Amino acid sequence: MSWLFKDPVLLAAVLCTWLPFLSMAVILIFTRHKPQLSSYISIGAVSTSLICALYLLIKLVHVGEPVEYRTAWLIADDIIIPFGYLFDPLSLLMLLIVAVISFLVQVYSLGYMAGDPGFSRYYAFQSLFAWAMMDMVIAPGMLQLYIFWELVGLASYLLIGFYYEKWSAGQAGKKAFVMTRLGDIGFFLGLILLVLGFGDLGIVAMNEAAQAQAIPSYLITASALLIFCGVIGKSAQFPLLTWLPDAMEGPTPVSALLHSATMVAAGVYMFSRIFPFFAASPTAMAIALAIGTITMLLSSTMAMATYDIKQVWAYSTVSQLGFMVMGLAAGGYFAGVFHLTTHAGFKALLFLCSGVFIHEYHSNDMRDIGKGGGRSLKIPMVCMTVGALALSGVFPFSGFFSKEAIMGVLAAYPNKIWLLAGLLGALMTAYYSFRLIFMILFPKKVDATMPHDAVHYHQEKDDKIQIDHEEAAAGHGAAHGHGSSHGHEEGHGNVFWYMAWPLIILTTITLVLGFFQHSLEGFLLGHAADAHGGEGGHGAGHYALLIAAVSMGLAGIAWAYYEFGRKGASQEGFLARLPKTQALFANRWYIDRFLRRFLDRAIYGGLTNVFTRNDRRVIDGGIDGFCLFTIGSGRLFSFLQSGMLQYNLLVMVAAVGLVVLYFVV
Amino acid sequence: MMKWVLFIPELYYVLMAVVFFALSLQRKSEPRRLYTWAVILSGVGVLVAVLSARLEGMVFFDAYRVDLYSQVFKLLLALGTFWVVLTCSELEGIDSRQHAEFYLFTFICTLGMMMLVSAVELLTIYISVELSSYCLYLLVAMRRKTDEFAETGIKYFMVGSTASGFMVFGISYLFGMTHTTYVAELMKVLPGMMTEPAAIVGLVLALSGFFFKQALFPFHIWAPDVYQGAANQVTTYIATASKMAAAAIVIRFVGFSGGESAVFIKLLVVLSILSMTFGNLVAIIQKDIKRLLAYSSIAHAGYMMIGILSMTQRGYASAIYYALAYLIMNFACFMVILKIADDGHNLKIKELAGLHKRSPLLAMTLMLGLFGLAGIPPTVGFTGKFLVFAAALEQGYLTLVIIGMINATISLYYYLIVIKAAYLLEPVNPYPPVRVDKWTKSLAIFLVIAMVYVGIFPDQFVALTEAAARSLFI
Amino acid sequence: MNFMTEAMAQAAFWIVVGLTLAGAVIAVFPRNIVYNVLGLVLALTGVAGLYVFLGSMFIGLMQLLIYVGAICVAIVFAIMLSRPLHLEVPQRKLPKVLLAAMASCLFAIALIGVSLRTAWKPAAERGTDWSVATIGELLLTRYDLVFEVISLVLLVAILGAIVTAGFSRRLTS
Amino acid sequence: MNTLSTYLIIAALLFGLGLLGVLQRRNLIGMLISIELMLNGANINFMAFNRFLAPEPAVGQIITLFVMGLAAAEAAIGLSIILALFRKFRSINVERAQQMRG
Repeated sequence: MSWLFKDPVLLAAVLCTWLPFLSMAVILIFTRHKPQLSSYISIGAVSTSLICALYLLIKLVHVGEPVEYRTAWLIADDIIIPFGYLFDPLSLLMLLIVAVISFLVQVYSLGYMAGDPGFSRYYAFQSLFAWAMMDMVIAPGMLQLYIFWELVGLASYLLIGFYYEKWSAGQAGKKAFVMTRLGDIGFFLGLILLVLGFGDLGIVAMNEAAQAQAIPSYLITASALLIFCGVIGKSAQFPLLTWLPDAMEGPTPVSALLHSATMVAAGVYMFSRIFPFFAASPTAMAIALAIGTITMLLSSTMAMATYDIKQVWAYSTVSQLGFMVMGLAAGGYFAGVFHLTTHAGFKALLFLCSGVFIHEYHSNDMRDIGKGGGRSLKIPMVCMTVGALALSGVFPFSGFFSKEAIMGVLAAYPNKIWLLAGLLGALMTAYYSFRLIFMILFPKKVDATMPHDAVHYHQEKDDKIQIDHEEAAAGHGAAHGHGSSHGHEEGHGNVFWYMAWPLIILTTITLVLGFFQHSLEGFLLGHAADAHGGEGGHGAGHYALLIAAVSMGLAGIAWAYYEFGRKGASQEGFLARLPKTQALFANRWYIDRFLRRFLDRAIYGGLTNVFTRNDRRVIDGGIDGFCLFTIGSGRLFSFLQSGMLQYNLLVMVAAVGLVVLYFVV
Repeated sequence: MMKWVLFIPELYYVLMAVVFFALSLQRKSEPRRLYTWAVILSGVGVLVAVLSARLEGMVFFDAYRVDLYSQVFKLLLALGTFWVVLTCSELEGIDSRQHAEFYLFTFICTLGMMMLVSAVELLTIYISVELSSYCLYLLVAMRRKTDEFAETGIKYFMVGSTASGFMVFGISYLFGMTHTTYVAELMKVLPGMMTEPAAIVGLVLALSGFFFKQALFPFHIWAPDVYQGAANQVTTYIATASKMAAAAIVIRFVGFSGGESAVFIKLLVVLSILSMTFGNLVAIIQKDIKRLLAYSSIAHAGYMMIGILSMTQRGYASAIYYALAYLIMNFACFMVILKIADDGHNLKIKELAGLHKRSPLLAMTLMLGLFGLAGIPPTVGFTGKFLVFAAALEQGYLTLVIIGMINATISLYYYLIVIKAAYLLEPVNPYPPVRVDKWTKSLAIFLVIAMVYVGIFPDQFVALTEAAARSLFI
Repeated sequence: MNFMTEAMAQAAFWIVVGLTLAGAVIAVFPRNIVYNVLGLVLALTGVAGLYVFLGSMFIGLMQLLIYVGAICVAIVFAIMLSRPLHLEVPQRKLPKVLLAAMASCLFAIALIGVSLRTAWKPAAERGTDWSVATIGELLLTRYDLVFEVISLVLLVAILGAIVTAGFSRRLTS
Repeated sequence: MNTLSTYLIIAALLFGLGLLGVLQRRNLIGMLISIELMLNGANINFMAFNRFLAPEPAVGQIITLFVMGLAAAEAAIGLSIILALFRKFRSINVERAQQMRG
């Protein structure tokens, strides 16, 4: 083991990626019955990971070349499949994002999941996720990436299905798993194609070879498209986008962690990971651009029609992922990654805020939350507004900068239709996010008698002290905390603040991250700038574009205000007047129904039925017949008289006979 | 002149059979003592197989070849037998008065299969197949309280006999075409004759006998019934050890064609696709977990066939690796079933509810085993599928591989049903806790480690299987 | 004279063939199991005759000994032991019989097609040693393993029959 | 005529008849009888190839011999399973069997 301690970077990397695994094992094996201890172990592991990730970032921030620790996994002499660690700006950044959000979400879960019977299990799965995600992020080879990619999917299945008592949760978990696996078929095939055609699954090698045109272009296009199928599945792109809203059946922190900030971004991450490889195939890029655009527009429309608070953010996640794919596919490496970063922050924020509302009001419906007095929960309300502003791309929140970056890339694209789509998307995004905000903020009628926990909380005495304490600790606390009167029950004093703290931290991140655009750009592109030829021009020179984008966002907000916010607004929205369109949007453009019908009819209903019927008659029939015999038919060997075995044999003989006949003729 | 050393593993199993024959003559049957003896003897059997793994040579006037290929499979067989015997501590499915015969037939069956993988002469192959089949017919028919499943034995017997009739008929055509019964000569002559109908029909008919053992569509018809109707231990044995022998002999026989006949390959492709699709689709609706695994085994025969029909060395190696993987994964699943249903009844999926509380270790073993079967990394099943698909893609069977992948996804659905039952469901009525003795515990831990280790570090195993595949055609 | 013997041989051959096929038909079609066994005996005897025509008296005798002498007797015993079996003569189901007939016809036609369409080539050097001594020698040399294994097979069969049919000493059913 | 193809055709016919029996007989012993017919078909093949094609006349005969031996073992096992089944039925269902007679 001494080799491990000789190199602090490697030590940090190993600690960073394997501690969560250790914690999962410890929780599952030893501390299943001690929920508090389990959560502390898990949080301890992930916070160590966070520290290690920070250390790695600081240590390696100025290293020019990517740092790689790897051992090759040889299947045959001519095939290299590396495993180990790869640190370059992209993976370091993503590692940090994962560590930060995992940490915050786990802390938040202390409050949100408090008292849940499966508390230990929940933290074990969280650790499993953290481990898988981090190992995926630092993978130096595509196969390692794929393996952990699947493990991430497994963790997601387990976490979505966490509320197993709910039938729909189990279904959603399965749907998510199977649907993403559907995309992974393509991914896996792409990898096999690459192994056979190129022989090296190292990411660095792949990227370099693709740029040096050492791989034939048809191979790049084919494998890039296949690999992109994986992105479609994981990042919920069209047509596999419907699993993500359903995945919201899981606990809200899970949605925040997996289904907005990290796991679903894995697809986009993978895209940017082998960006030069993709970039070597214009066809693949064009298709990715189209799919990203379709996804973004479709899911934005879906978000306009739902009243479920988590669903809105889920659709929004899908649309923002589509937006990232657009940015990347249009050639904006930095723009895509930057939006990924900022989005991770503000979308996690949005989800966690929604989680507080859901926790307090036991409802996912934003009308209920509004009526119940959601506006009185000041911290989450303000934080959520900040998040929504960021999402809408309003200055000076982080979303503004990253959206501008992508818009800039799109504007540089010769065909302006993508830019128009982007602007339309921005308008819709602002509209649906503020539709939600205004519905909670300005409910038509506050139902004060509605029984909910929050009422009790408000009457607690000691909240002021808590808040003061918090104000003293958090520099910007004054902006959010003043006069608010939320609280918590006696004895659960920490519960609310476990949930509030991560919100405040994420809000801060959302507020300041945008100003680090240039240092991030330098960091990300510094070493690869010559490779990508830079992405100069975006943001800076396009004042017209800037104004257009911001005004789109503001217009969306204003529109939402007109329909939902102003006094005496109908709160119905224009969609209510277009019932057909609303039905279309609310039913997810019937994608789900189409897929299900396709699956049900074609596969389950058709083939399985045929086989089942055959099977019943043929195989079960024997037993049925036999049971009949024992009951009353009284015929010896009646199971044979019904001819089941022989019907079976008949099929076999006929099949072989036909084959023989075929060879004769 | 005779190098008896080469024959030692088989001789050892003959010895074991003799021991149990003697024990079966005792007036009183003592299950515990028989179990101890069986465990010790079969454990030594594994050791013997390991020690003789590097032997090479020909015995019995070139009718019997000992090489890496055969020894690898012998090791797998010995291992499978040992594992199955190890789980026989509660042999409730078999009348306690017949335990000695149970072990006797099991060991003779293993012996037959060991000879099957080494035999390089058609008559020897035929006799070995029949020897093992007869033992299996008897083992299946042995189940106690068979009122519900009385016809299982006869179904197995009838289908098996018909298939073996096909096989003999096919072998007769092969004999007529090539005038020899020696595999080595057959492999020289036969590829040049693949245009003759009799040669290819003979091969297909002969293969159908082995497809029967492998439960490949359309020779699968016995599998669900037998899996469901046989005693749990016997099902385990059929699902693990006997599948190894079937894979070995199918690889050998498919190799006869030398890849000369495109039609033949097409036939195998079709069989493989049908097998996968049929197995996976029907498995979805199963309630009895053994029946579910039967359909899954049909599907897996299809996956294995993908590697075999590539007809390259890498393809055969991948199929061998897949067989190894299948042995471990499938046994892991069955071991859990055996331990939960320790009174020998047939387990329904819903009876797994809350398993993760009753026995976390078994639940984990089951989960890993099922994930392996579904081909999820980083388990050994993933590596197996990867190798098999890679071998097929190398030969350009893209459609086949895509269908295989889609099937793997479908299969995930029903594996998840089982995993969900084990991990996420709560039992309606509390089931009694599962008794897990220390042998089972250590075996479970070993299996878990093996499934992950062989999956993550397959290089040595791949090298081994490739060497074995090479020795197939020397 | 020569012509006569040849014609006689011809006639005898076809008679044997006819016996075989007729026996086979009787073994398959009648619903009474006793007729089936008699048909089987007939067919097997016919096959033994064919073996004689194929130049091997030894195998023909073995056929009579093993099949007719052992297997058929065993079957008769089984019929006796399971007495009600022959009493059952349920009606046949026409669709099943038709399907079975079609499938087996298909199979037989395919096989006949195979045997007719294949260019069977005799070996370059044909041995002429038909003696039983050679068979015995080969059994002890080249087919040594098989010879030994079949004893194991028979052992399994005997043991299995005892255990399964429930005549074991330990089983007092 | 006494040629190879005559024998092969007879063998195929026997095999086909055997198959027919296996597929349509309801009596288990009848099925077993049919399986014996199939094996005999294969045996005729071996003997015919042995007579007309093979280099060594002994090989085909030996194979035939062994197939016979195996057929005997198979019949023994099959009959014992059938008998076991029968005993089971009788022990469960004597009453019914008698009722049916009446």
